Amino acid sequence: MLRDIVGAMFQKPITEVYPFERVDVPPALRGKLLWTAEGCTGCMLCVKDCPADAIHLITLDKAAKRFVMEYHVDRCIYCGQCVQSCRFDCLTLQQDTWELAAESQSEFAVWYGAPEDVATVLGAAPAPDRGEA
Amino acid sequence: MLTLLAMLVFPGGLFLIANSVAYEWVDRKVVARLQNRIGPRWFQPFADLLKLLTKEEVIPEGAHVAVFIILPVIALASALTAALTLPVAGLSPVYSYPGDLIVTVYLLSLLTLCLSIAGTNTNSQYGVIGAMRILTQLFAYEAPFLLALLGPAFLTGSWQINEVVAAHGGQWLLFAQPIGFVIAVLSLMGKVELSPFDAPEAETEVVAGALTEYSGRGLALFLLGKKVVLLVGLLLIAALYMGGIANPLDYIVKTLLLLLIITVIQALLARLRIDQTVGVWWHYGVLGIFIQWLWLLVQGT
Amino acid sequence: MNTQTFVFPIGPQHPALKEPCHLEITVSGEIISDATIRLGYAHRGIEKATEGRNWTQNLYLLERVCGICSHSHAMTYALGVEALAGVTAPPRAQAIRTLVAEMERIHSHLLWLGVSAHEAGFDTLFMYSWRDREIIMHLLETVTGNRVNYSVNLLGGVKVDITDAMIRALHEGVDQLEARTTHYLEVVTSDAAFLQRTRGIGTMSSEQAFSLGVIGPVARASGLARDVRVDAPYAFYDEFPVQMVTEQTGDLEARFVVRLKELFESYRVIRELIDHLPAGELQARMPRRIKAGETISRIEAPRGELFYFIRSGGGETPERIKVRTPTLCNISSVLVTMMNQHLADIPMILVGVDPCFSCNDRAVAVNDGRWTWQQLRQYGIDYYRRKGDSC
Amino acid sequence: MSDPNLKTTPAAAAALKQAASWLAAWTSTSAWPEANRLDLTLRVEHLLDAVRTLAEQRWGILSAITGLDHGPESGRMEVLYHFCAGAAVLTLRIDLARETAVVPSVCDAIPSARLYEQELRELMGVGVDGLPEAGRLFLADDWPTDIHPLRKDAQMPERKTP
Repeated sequence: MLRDIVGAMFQKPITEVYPFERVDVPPALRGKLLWTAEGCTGCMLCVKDCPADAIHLITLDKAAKRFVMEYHVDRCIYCGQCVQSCRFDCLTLQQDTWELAAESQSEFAVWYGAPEDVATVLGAAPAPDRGEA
Repeated sequence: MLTLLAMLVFPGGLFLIANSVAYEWVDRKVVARLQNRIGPRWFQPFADLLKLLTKEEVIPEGAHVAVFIILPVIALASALTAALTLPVAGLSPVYSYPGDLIVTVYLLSLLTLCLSIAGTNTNSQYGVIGAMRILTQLFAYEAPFLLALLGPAFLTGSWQINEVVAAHGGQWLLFAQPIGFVIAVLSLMGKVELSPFDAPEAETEVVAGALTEYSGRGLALFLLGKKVVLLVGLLLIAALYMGGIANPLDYIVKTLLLLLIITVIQALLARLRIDQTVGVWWHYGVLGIFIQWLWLLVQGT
Repeated sequence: MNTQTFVFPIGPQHPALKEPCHLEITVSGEIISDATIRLGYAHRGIEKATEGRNWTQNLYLLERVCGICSHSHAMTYALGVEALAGVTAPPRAQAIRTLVAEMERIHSHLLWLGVSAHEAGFDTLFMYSWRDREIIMHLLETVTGNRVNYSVNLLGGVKVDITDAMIRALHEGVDQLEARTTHYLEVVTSDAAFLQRTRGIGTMSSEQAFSLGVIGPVARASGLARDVRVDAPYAFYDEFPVQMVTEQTGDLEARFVVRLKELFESYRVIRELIDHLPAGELQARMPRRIKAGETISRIEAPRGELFYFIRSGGGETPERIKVRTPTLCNISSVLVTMMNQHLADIPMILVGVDPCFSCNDRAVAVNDGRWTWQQLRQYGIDYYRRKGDSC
Repeated sequence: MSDPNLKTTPAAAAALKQAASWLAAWTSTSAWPEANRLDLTLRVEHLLDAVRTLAEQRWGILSAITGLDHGPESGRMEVLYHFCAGAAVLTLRIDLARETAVVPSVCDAIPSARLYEQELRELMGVGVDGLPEAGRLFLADDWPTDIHPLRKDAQMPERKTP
């Protein structure tokens, strides 16, 4: 152990001083989920397989492919199962968005979809925490 | 008036407290660096102390309230009093008298006694076991500690610290009496319960030992008392074994050097079990100090 | 030392325990004369919860039985479900599973080394071994995207692929780790102060180990040759066999030595795996409904044999999943080996079997209801008031 | 009697056949459900004899005890004793009536079974004859005594909110 101790005197401390200095995150990192409406058919496989009940897909008009996705950042466990389940590549876990702390629970509810559709859904359901889609 | 100021502010009292807290930072920082970590920033020990002082103090049921409150005060006060006879900051001692060496050593032990009483007073199993261990450890290192400190005094025929120091005239006794020096340093570590002699407060066994039930002000004072005892002990050993302390520079360099030695030992060793601690002291410590004294006696005659 | 006995509680919250359990230890002075244990503080109802989720969701639920051996749980489950469905994951997927399993073993053993050094009050070894554990954590993050709960597995395969850049990083990391492990093996077998706390402490003879039914590294440290990777090779272990590491003495030192020597095996297997990674698909098609049947899936988790019994009724959800974790086998041995040892050795002996209480306890939080801070506070006050009354 | 399609290793097959021959007198049915696995169905009164025989012969270790509830409609439940020896897994299946499910404790033969049996009793509600009542092991102290969460028809108690 003496060798380590003496060696350490001539070494830079190993501690990472995040957030003052940032280290690169690996390319495989799974961050915040992103849903793109394009290609989504509303098959609901992602919602069914989500182990954490973090995503809900609200169907406004199935024929016209108008969907809104309600995503709960705080419930998501970033396992990537929804990305695997989606056959149309609508979902990605973004590698660069991973600092997701927020000060209130309401900030964790994220709505994806065309702005007017989101407005419709939010207008129709003012309660922030809806049980199901 | 001036004496009062000297006792309460500088070089006694406040200065000692600030100094010992700063030394705690040095200790923590160096250990961290030895372990390849960054360690705390300079104000962390002060912040810890201030935080503890502002926290609520919870007095456990069944504890004797007055004793519970007064013990930390006695502990800190005795540690601070012990410093009066020493050349703090390289200045001459505030209050020096024949036989003050013995008084100082016993004032330092008062903290240990207060800790053990505090442990048994709190009615917690951890506290009781911690107190038992503190006393067991006290019996292990106390006699060698006293003998190690009396070694330098023995040759001069005086038991007054500054006379002893003056009589050696700046000679570094640690080369003449190496065993005594080593034992003095190790027993100081035992006294303030530093690893590897930290069985009394081994957190993975007895949580915080005698201090388990202490919180807020009481805990702050006890911890501060330990820091002051460490500083006073360093100073005492530096004065006796490292050629006295003549000026502030001497003071800083010599005590820091000692602190560094203690820190490295701390980082290097695993905790000893209490029976092993006692074994080590009675096998090697006592034997060592006897050899040292035998040598002194031969030299003296 | 006095001969008066009293009961010394350890836990549910105690600095020696990184997870909750409750031990009541009767000591005479510093010597232990009796001990009882209470588990269940991390009981989360996982076995019951699996019955209400579909096969895919359960993969992630079971991965969270334990934070350290998360991949082992997911892999055991995935292998079991694949066996039930009659699907075999492609070779490349099996190889990647095996690779991550070995990386997880390294992570777990280094973590354990640090924790047990800390229990012995040897914080410098603790800091250093955890510093070096960061290397493997980084590699795990590079390969899987996560430091813990890697979620590598899918039913029928794996999610992540190994790239050339990862292989280079793995080679580099494993070389570093191997050098460090050699050093630690030297430290734990030669540091005099540390040996005082490990040699001859908590000894379990091979006879005792057999009757107590211990498994994993604890059994191997007592000379019992039990390793599922060798006995019943799964995933890719029949292609890349591991050598079983056993020691005879059965004390804490032997447990250190076994775990550290196992690391060298892991390094060797990882190197061979990444050099001979089979090409091909990552996932085989899995049906959503698993045909009715029962299966037993066993793998060697870092702490010992992990046992899953899975029964399907033919639907989208399992009918019964039984999880038997290695800690449940090993924990009762602690109570026996503790007898007549010093109080100061309890943490070391307890940690010596590398207990994982969240593995152990698993299964009951059902109704979803959020508590506010005020409610929690009030609950605490009421609870202790009730408790105070009954005393 | 082994299914040729199953990839049972010769060593495991030999070990399992050996065990089956010891227990033949008490076995009512046997099956080879998977590679390296043999299931023997026993009547509950023969369980202790069978377990004792395996323990005396030092055949593997008792790896787990699984309680299996077949639901209130069937009125049946099973307790499975899994023994592992190397690659071989021998399962002793005990068929029980749901309402009066009691098995004898095997702790005398295999001391390490205590935790498994306690788990079986608490979570499955199978009585274990001869196992001392020693407080709760897994469930909370204030959990109702008549609710066994792993039974199919278990009604979870309402969470008490202050």
